[in-house]
Amino acid sequence: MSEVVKLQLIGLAVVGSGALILLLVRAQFVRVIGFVAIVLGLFTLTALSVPQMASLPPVEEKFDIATVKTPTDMATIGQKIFFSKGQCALCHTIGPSESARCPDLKGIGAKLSREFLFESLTQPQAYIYLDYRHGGQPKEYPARMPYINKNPIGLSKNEILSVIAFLQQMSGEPISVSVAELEVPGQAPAAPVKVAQSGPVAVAQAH
Amino acid sequence: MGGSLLKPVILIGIVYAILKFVVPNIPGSAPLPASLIFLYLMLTTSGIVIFATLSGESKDAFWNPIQRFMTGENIGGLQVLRYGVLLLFPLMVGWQTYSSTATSDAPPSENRTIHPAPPGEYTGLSNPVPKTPDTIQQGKGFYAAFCSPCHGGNFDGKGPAARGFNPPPANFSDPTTIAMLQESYLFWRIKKGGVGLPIEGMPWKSAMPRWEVELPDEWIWKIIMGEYDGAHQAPRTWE
Amino acid sequence: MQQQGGWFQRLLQAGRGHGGMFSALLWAVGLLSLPALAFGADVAPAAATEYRDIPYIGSRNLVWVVAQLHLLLAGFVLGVPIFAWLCEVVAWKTGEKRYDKLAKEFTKLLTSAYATTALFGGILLFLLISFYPKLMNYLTDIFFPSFIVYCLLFLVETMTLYLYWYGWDAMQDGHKKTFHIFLGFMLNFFAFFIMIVPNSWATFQASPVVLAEGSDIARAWAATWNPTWWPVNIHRLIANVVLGGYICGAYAGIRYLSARNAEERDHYDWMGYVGNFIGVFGLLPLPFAGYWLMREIYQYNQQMGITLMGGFLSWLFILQAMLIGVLFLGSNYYFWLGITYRIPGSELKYRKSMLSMLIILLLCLGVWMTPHSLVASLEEARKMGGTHHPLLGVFGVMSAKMTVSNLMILVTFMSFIMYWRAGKEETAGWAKAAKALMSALLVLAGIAVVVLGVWGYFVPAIIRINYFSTSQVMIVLFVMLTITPLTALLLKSAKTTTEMVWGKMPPRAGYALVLNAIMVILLMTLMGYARSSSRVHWHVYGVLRDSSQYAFSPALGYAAGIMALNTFLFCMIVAFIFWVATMSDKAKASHS
Amino acid sequence: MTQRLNYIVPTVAVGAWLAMELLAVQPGSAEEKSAATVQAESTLQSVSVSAPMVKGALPVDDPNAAVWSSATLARFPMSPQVHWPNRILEATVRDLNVRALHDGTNVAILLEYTDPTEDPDDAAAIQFMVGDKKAHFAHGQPMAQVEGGPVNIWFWKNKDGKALDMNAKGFGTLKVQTHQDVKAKGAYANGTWKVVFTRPLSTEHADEDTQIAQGGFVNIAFAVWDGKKDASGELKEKGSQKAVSSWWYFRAEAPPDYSGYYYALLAVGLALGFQFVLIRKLKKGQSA
Repeated sequence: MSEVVKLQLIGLAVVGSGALILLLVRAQFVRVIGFVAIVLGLFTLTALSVPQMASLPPVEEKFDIATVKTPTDMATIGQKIFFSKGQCALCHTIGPSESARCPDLKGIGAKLSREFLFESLTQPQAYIYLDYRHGGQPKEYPARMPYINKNPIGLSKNEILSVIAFLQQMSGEPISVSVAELEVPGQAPAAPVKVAQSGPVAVAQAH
Repeated sequence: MGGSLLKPVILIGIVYAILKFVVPNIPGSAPLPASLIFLYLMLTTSGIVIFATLSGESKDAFWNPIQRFMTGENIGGLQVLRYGVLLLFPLMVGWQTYSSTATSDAPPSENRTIHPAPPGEYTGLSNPVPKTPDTIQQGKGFYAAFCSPCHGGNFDGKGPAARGFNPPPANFSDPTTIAMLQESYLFWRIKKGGVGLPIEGMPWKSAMPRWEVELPDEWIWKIIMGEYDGAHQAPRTWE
Repeated sequence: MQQQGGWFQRLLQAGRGHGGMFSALLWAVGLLSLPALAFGADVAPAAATEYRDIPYIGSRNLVWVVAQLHLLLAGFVLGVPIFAWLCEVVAWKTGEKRYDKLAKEFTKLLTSAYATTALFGGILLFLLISFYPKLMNYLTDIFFPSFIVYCLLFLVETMTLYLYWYGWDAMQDGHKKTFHIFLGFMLNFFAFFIMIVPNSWATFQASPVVLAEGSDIARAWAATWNPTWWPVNIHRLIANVVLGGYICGAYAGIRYLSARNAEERDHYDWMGYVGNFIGVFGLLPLPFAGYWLMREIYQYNQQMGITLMGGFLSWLFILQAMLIGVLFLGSNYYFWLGITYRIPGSELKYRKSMLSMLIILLLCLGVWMTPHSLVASLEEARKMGGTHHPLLGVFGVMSAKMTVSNLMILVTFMSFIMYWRAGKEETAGWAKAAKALMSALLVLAGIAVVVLGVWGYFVPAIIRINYFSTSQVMIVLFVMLTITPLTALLLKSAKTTTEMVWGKMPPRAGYALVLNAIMVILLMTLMGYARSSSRVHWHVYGVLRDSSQYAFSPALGYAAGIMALNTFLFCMIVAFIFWVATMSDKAKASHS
Repeated sequence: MTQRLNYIVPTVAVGAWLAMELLAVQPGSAEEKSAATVQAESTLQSVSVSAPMVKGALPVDDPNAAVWSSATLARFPMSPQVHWPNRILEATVRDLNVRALHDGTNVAILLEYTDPTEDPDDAAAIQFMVGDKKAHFAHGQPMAQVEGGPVNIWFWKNKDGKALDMNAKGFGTLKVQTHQDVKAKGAYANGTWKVVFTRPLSTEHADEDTQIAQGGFVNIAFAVWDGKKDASGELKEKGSQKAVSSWWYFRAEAPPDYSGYYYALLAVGLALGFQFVLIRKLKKGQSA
């Protein structure tokens, strides 16, 4: 007997007992309970007669360096991170949108160098931003952007590089991040990435 | 007596006849599934009951004949009919029970969600390819090469290769398909294909290829533009 | 409707009547989270327990039931003061003592209702800490400051309640009464904040925002001000009024059914009338608030929007349509019964208009309940060329649903006005012109709504959503906002031709009231499931993943079973509260 | 008396609702079945294959046996395989007629289709899902969000003259089983192939072979290759280039089951009791 049939039987039993109460009992309060039982039973039976679908959680994806062969693979991972763990999409959109709370990132990979992107993610206060929320005169404002490499988001360097790869791909740019830059876990990190220390001097490249 | 009872019965009969025989014969229509007919009949019945019980008099006019009929008092020649009904009701309940416990002849019904929710990483994308007559034309070319065998040269889902597939290929000229979706949704569906659907989309039945193994993203974006243009639809936008 | 959204929102609705216990729990949560803070600073927590479970029932089912009961009770204790205060104001303004008596009768329930809500809040808190430590740590880390605010609010609210209830008889005259009314207002004012603070925890789970660096307060504030917070606040506020009104109606219905003498029959008949009136009053704008919430969800994250409306939850909205449909039918039915039974000789006069309203309601309901993807056997689906019907499929999309729900609201509003005016005759000289204007407005509004709805099929979705749907809502709101004061003005000078007769309603009216209350409660449990499942496998959408064995969302039939169970348990608890609160009255009555 | 009614109206409403609810839970199927069988054969489009139980031997080796006509004809449209590269856009076979029989231990399935030429490379196959997991109809391709299972393929080729029992879980993973349970026999006449596949209803390898329980529906799909060679000597259809069908249903009809009658009897009893009490109440109400 499937679960649905079991639940249907329970529903029918509830409705039946409600009907019995209405037929046989005269105490008003009990009759109301019988009436309620019928209504609830019918509701359950109706819900059981529509398509039954449970929503299963998708398989949890892990960043596994061994499976990354090409920059496109990185971009695919970066896409997932952008929209989930990285929380980028909580504010940013790709393409114009009413609900955007932060700058639109469409074409960002073409406008900005990868070094600048990396710096924006890891040192958001390093370069003074314009508060895009205000109309009229641009106003200098501390960045609302959180540190992506620190808690609570805390992306690893590999993950940040993948996100950059994704942003470049989404802008129709060739991906300039290479698979070789990824750190293999367990090994000591390679020489610190130059860009991460290059200080707040990166400038947007106009395209 | 029958007057006030006869009317509701006739009304339900008329509604049923319209749903069963008239609506399917309107041009462009099709027979209604049993579930829908049942729903409309339920609504009609509850309407009748509500209206009949609005006041004391109308309720009595509605109910008294039923009660008289059921108790069999002073109904004269209808006594036979009464026994018939009293016999028929348990038999019908029995028949229903039998047919619901017996193994069904009909295969399990299908309730595929046609447009399930896309994975989060696709909802925020926008088309990176500029929309020019040139790119649209390219998109139409790709469409003709890769998509039209199933979705049809007229974007109506009636391509030569479509006939064996269930669910049938989407009809893009239908305003309830791509016109209700964003470009990013199509990008997901084309890129990941039928096997990329979540469980409510029944991925095991879809013949849609996973185009990411054959086409670059840029082509897919162009196909999307060509598809909307060719089907005379516009993507859903939010700004 | 109210939703059982995140676990957390109910967390600190705990101890509503017991500030002490509550703050102790709060500190316990705070302390529990400290180690997490320390760990969180540099490394991931070392294999801390993320979930616990209990055998047989399952942790999720238990939390589900307790949380839903707590939320329903919370809705009840927030709805009743609004209801009571409204009645008190009516009594104060019109001088009708029976409204004051009604208000007091319901305020009496509050103390025991608060205690019960607190009890369930406490149980829920313990369950959550035990079953979901990971999630609790995460949320405590973010919302720590708002816990304190909640605490303080709680103390103020409790004090106000005591003053309001115990000062009722002492503050009956003159300025004292004014002050009492003010107290009632403050009671609801604080209650509103008590509702919206936990709402922020729940809405954050559904629509989190990025938390940048900053002080604890800044972070908590940023998380509080999330995109769906205000839509949910407004939606719940209105829904609480509806719940309060319909529960009052159901209580009156049951007492009416078991009334032993004419006096009781009169009183409870009238009480049912007031309850239904206030319930419908709240019900009319509720769909608009729901629409706003849905829109914000779509804007926040389309994926969530599609999951709800077109994805695996789409069938839920057919059930919702059914419940709302029954609620609308039930409310109108009660109005119509009221007209024919309470106003002698009015039956024939209104029978025709009732019939036409009923037909419109049923047609609308038919459209609303027609799904886009139908339940069909393979054979039927093949005949239709897919799971949507080529002709009736057009009823399945948003444009049609918006149109019919607006029409249903208009029709119900008409019933409302009709009932209001029944048995009275306008004497003002401009009455005729005003009546003509009102009917013209109603008809024009109806036509405009239908035209916009049909036109909506031929324009891009964004224009439909941004302009057509909003216009429909505006039209209906405009009609309600013009006709209501106009009618009030008309009736001020009207003379009553037929006195209302109380206590003559047939018992089926009592059952209709009970049915309506059940529908409202079921709707709240249903939408609670919707909100919870729209987050699919996330505790905090897109941020904190649910990795427990209960990360899946159960199918509708199973969920409906639990919803029905919750509804039943809630009804029993409320019945118990009423029984306890009225025990002393009965004792008094039997002594005298 | 009017007060009586308040007891009774809800009761009757409930009775009616209950009956309708039963209807809704299980829509009557008899009507659909008869409608399907009266359709002309050329336009017939089926959704399932039903194998009636026969007494006596199954016509395992004889595609032309008279007993086949006792099985209902099912007809399925075919499409060229487009799902995976090396697709073709046109296939020779456009429709497939299917009949099936079983005798309680073995099942026999007859495929029948028009093919203008008889070639050594003509081939046909039947595909099933294995176990509870859903499998994609194209060789059990892996699915992104659903954990799929393997498919079980029964394959027959003209020149081999026998069947192969195989498994696959995605293109390129086809594997011949170590235990072969399927037999097949083809016969060509008048431009029509008739191929009979036979296998025991259940086998000992539930993780590789589909298990056919009597009375239950299993998913079934078909594939046909036209082994004709074109001008350059290349096979017209081979490998993934073939005519395919979607998933449909297959059922081996169960022997008559009488438990339904007992339930029905019980229900009739309950309904009679309900009626009795109701009418008694009504009568009492009237006299009171």
